[in-house]
Amino acid sequence: MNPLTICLLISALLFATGFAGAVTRRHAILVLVGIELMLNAANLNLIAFWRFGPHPEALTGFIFVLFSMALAAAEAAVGLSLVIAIYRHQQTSNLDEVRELKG
Amino acid sequence: MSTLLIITAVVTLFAAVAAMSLRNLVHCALMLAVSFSGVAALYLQLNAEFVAFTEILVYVGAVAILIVMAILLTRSGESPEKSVLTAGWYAGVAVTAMVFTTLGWAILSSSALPQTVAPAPVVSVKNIGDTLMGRYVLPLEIVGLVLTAAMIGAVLIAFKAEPRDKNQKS
Amino acid sequence: MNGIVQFLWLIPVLPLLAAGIIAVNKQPQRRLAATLAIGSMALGFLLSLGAFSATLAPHEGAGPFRAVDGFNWIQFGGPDHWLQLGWVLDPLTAIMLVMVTFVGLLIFIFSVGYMAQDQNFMRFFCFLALFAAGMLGVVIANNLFLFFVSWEIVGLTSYLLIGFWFHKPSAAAAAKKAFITTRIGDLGLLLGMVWLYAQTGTLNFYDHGKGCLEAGACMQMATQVTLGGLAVSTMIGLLIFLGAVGKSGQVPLHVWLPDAMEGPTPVSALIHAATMVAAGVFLVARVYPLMAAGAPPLETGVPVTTALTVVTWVGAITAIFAASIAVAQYDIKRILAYSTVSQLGFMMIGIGVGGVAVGMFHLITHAFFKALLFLGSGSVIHGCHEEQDVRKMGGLRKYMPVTFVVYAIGMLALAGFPLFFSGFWSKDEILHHAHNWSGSPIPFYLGCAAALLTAFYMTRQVALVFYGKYRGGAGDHAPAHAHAEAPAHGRQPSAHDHDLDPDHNHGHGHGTPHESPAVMTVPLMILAAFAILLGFIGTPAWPWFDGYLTGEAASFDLGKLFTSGTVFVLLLSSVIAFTGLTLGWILYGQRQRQNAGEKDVLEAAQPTLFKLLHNKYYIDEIYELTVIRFNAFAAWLCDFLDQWIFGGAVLLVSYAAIGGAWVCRRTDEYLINGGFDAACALLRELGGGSSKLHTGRVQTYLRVIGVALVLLILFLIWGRKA
Amino acid sequence: MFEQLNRFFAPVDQIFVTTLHWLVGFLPAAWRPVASSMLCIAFILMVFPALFSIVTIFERKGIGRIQNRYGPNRVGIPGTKIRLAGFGQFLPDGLKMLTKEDIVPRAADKLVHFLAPVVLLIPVLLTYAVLPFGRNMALADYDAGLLFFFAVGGAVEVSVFMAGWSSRNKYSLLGAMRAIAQMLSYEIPLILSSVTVVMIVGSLNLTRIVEAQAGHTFGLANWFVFTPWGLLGYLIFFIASLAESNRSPFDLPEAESEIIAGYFTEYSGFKFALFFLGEYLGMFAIISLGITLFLGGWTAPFACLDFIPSYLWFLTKMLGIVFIFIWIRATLPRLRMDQLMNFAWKFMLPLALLNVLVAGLWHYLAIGPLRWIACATIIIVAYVALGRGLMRHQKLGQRTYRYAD
Repeated sequence: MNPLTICLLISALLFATGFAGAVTRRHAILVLVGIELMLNAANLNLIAFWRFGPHPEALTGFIFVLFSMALAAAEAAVGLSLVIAIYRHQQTSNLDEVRELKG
Repeated sequence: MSTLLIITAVVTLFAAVAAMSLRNLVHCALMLAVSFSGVAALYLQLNAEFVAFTEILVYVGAVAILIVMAILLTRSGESPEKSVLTAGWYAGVAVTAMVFTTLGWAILSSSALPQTVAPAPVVSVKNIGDTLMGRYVLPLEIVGLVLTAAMIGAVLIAFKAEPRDKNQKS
Repeated sequence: MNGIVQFLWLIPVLPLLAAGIIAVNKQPQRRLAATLAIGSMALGFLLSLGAFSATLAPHEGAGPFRAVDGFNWIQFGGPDHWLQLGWVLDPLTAIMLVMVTFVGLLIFIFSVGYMAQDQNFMRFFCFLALFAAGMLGVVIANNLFLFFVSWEIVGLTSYLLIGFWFHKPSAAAAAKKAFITTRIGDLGLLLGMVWLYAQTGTLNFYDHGKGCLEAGACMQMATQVTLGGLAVSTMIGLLIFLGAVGKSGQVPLHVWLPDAMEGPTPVSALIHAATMVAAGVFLVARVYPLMAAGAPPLETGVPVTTALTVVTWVGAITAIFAASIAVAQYDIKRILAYSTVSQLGFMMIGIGVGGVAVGMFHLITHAFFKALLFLGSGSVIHGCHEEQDVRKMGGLRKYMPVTFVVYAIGMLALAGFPLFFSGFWSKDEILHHAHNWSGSPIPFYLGCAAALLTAFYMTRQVALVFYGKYRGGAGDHAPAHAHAEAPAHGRQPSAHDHDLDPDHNHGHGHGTPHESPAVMTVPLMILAAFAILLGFIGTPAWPWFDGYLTGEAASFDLGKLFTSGTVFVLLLSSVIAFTGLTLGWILYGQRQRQNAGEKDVLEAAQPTLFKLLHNKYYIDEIYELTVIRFNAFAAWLCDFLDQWIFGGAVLLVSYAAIGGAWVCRRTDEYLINGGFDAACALLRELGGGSSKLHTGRVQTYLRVIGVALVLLILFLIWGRKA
Repeated sequence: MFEQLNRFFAPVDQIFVTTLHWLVGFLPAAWRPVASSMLCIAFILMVFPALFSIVTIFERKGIGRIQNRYGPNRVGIPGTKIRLAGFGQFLPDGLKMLTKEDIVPRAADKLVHFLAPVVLLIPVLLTYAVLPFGRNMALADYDAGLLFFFAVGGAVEVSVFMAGWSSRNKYSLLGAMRAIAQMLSYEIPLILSSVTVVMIVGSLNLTRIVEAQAGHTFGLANWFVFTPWGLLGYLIFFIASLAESNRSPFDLPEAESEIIAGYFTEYSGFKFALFFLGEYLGMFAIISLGITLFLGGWTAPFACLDFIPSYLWFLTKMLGIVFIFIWIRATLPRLRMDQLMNFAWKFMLPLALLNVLVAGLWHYLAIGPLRWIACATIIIVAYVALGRGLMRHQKLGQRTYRYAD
């Protein structure tokens, strides 16, 4: 069990928890939290491969994680504002009720 | 090194599971912050120092606060509802199980993983700066653009709609 | 000198103008029409005399007097391509002008009396004037094109005049027959004209050296050899001769001339005796240089070419053929018609063997005495109340003494009574040249036989008509209105016979024949005088006529009469004449026929031969069987083809199109539309089904993504392994 | 003549470092790094709380003096009559804090309420790891030291929120929201102004930044503050740091007059003391960062004064700025929330961005008067224009009240 597989397993576990939360929790914000966790898992994976990969000096994984973090932040911002907008529109953020497809 | 790694991993995973399963949303958010710092710690152990600090700055500093703000704005902090899970959560769990088994199986069975443990790469901030500004200057600009757009978009979407005519009390 | 030539065109234009005015005129002013027609002919006659005197005057240059004038009419093709119309004045033209105008004038005067009772007096004179214009146009034409145009006008007017009493079916049929047969001949003339133009590039006869009849062009054409080894000039000459055959009624195309007697008698006289039929001979005379082109060196003074030999042979055959038929005819006008055909044959022989002068001399003399005979028969018919069958006449001497005398003179001239009558001299010339002809002696023998027969049937006719007792008015007056017109067809009197026909309303007047009025007898006397005097201008002793035409001076020398060649022929022809006359008198003069129904003498002797001759060798029936039948068959064939083959094909195509359209519609409607509808329905179903997938529950989407992720990973791993 | 002085005082300068090495020498090699960091941590934990206590008294006497009164002058050395002009006041204060009853509101979220002060102290103390107090006296000299400082500094807001929210008190929640809003909006100018320094130095490592400011021109140390963009940068940094540490004109969160004590109203006793300590340690950290970035860290202002030990310079500069903080707290009135926000977003942020531009320009222009003139004019023009922009809407119109519906 070299450290790389350990890290991969950890990120897989993290990804699984994030996915489980996103898929089962009723509340909209928790779905977003789940997504954030999944993103983190992915970043962790990247850094693991960067660290244990053949060419760490190329910094590709490293830079990739930086960009993904920036995008994750942007995504979180937009997602949460959407949730807020939905809440104001329908007075609930319970995903089971937010099913209206009409505009 | 692997024992410290495992400890932080356990802490992070525990925090993540807590974040997903707690009834009170604010607690979830806080546990999320904890899991983010756990991940940062993992990064430190993987010698990705800069990424760890960024992780703290971005996730713990900003995203956690953002989520907490969102929770407060949607007034869902106080009232824990009846059932935490959506209807048909069992399907979700099944899919998660499927996903996890596949991932696990993929990791364990894959032969392409590099077996040798490479020496810790020394990463200097100048080095990062050069690559960012050198090979990845275009993505950097684009990320800048995306962030601005996201900021403006978020504000617009979440903006409280102006009352149409002034005299109508909102 | 050529002053008169410039006004030569006036001669045909005057009658044309007269015809136009008469035609346009609405009210039937008979006096105006008559004066106009006769006036224009008189003026034409004076101008012709002027022209004649111009040709007589001494002129510079060798050869006969010739003056040409003309103008460019139509421009076609390039700038220098002009269709020129022009007229020429030379001895040939001058003679014909004088003859046509003089005879025409006399006949116009005669027909004023003859047609007095007719309702369509105006129309008759309009056609006559038009005919005169056409005939004069033919005579003066220096251009084959103008010649052809006038030639067609003449053909048209002959149709109109023959069918003048168009209410009579036989007249209409005869007119149509005449027109069609002459058209066949004209086809040859047209082809000849076109070919001539192609060869020489110009249709002018005489054009200061460039004309097609001038030496240069003729030699050029003579040298070129066409298919069958014949020279081009010969071929063109024969084609043009075909036109002449049609118009002058030579053997193959002569059938229309006897039937043309349906027209009023002056018409027959003018057109079918003197002028029109002569036009064919005039054409051959005019085109003589072309026909004679390429002849071997002249040792006998008369060129012998294939074209001229053909002309001679056709003439000879026609002469003997027509003469034999004339013997067995009963209708007075029909006998004269066949005699005209035979005499035209003689003219053709004349030109063929003796050149232009001989042929023309006989033409001129024949014009006078044949006109005389026709007008005489006209006054006889007029007198006998429109009776034309010689078997119902007889003994008219007593009733019409003037007509008898004049008719006798004409008969003697035609028969060729020696020394005094013109017929003798002109026929002698022809026989003399035929005798010396280097071609072959047969035409000479045929000529003699024809002359004998001519003399025989003329005496038969005179005997039957003027001697014995009057057989008309008693016998077969079967139906009240029966007017015995043209007994040959046994025509039933048509029920709607209205009284337009002058002969008819005269019939039931008074029974006995009577002498014609002065307006009819005076022209007869003038003609009789000329019938006698004209002969002397062409006698061998003083061949003025021949010299005039060829341009040399002619000296009076009785000695020439007695040279060996001429004396023999003179004696021979007078012997022939006498035998013909005596035979005729013996058979018909002494044993007078008692009544109309009696069998003819010859018929008694040779019934089959007589029947054959009487029925004109059944030529009409033969034509009926061959040409007409073939024509009918061709028409039927075309109709059949058109209706069944082409019609069928069109029908087939249309059915195919309709069928194709039907198939297209069916496929379009069921196959394509149906197919599309089914496809659309399927799509709609699919759409409906897939829309159910979108529940709007975000989590379901995430789950689907999860499953997709799993599948992707599995696919990647297994993909690599496989 | 100065070299001998320097050489004489050099050991004094490095006294702490040598003692550290001397102490660590006793331990086996494997343990050395851990031991040395442990020792440094212990040293920091001793020095700065002590400094905290002195500064509290210093502040109360300063404000008193400014408000024309004495300030605490009764308590000297306890148990004795010596008054020490009141500088012993921190002992009874501390004692009071510890012995006070620790009240926890019934509706409060017990765990979060308890954890709030702890979560506050952890990041603040972490920031001290990176600061260079003296020549090679920085605990953890990270390559991305500055980034570490800001990253950890950013985590403070979480604790503020925890405090505010967990006490289930409208005022505390309102105070927490205000504090977070203020800290967030002032964090951006703070970081942007420090970015200019990083741009010029080319490294995030704080010691390297201090070394970049070594050396003297015309006798004066070439600190960054003596350059046009440096001055503007430090001005922005100074104001932002005031706001970051919730002090003086920006102390809306615990504005006594409106929302009692802001997010730590429901705290009393030891937890309140911890909040108080946390706040002051935060202030010292942000001030020391300001010193390292703009005021040349532990370098001497004049060449001749080089011999004085580096940590002393660091200490004197820090005390000077703390005095200015106290001075501002005593004099400037408190800003309204919207004024505060306006000031941050419409004045500070544009200036900071412009400053980055000017620094860039400064970097590329050749050394000489032209560089000075160009940068100075740009900054002055921008300052005046933005100033005018801020004032344009301030029509001192009649005050209007909006009542909650």
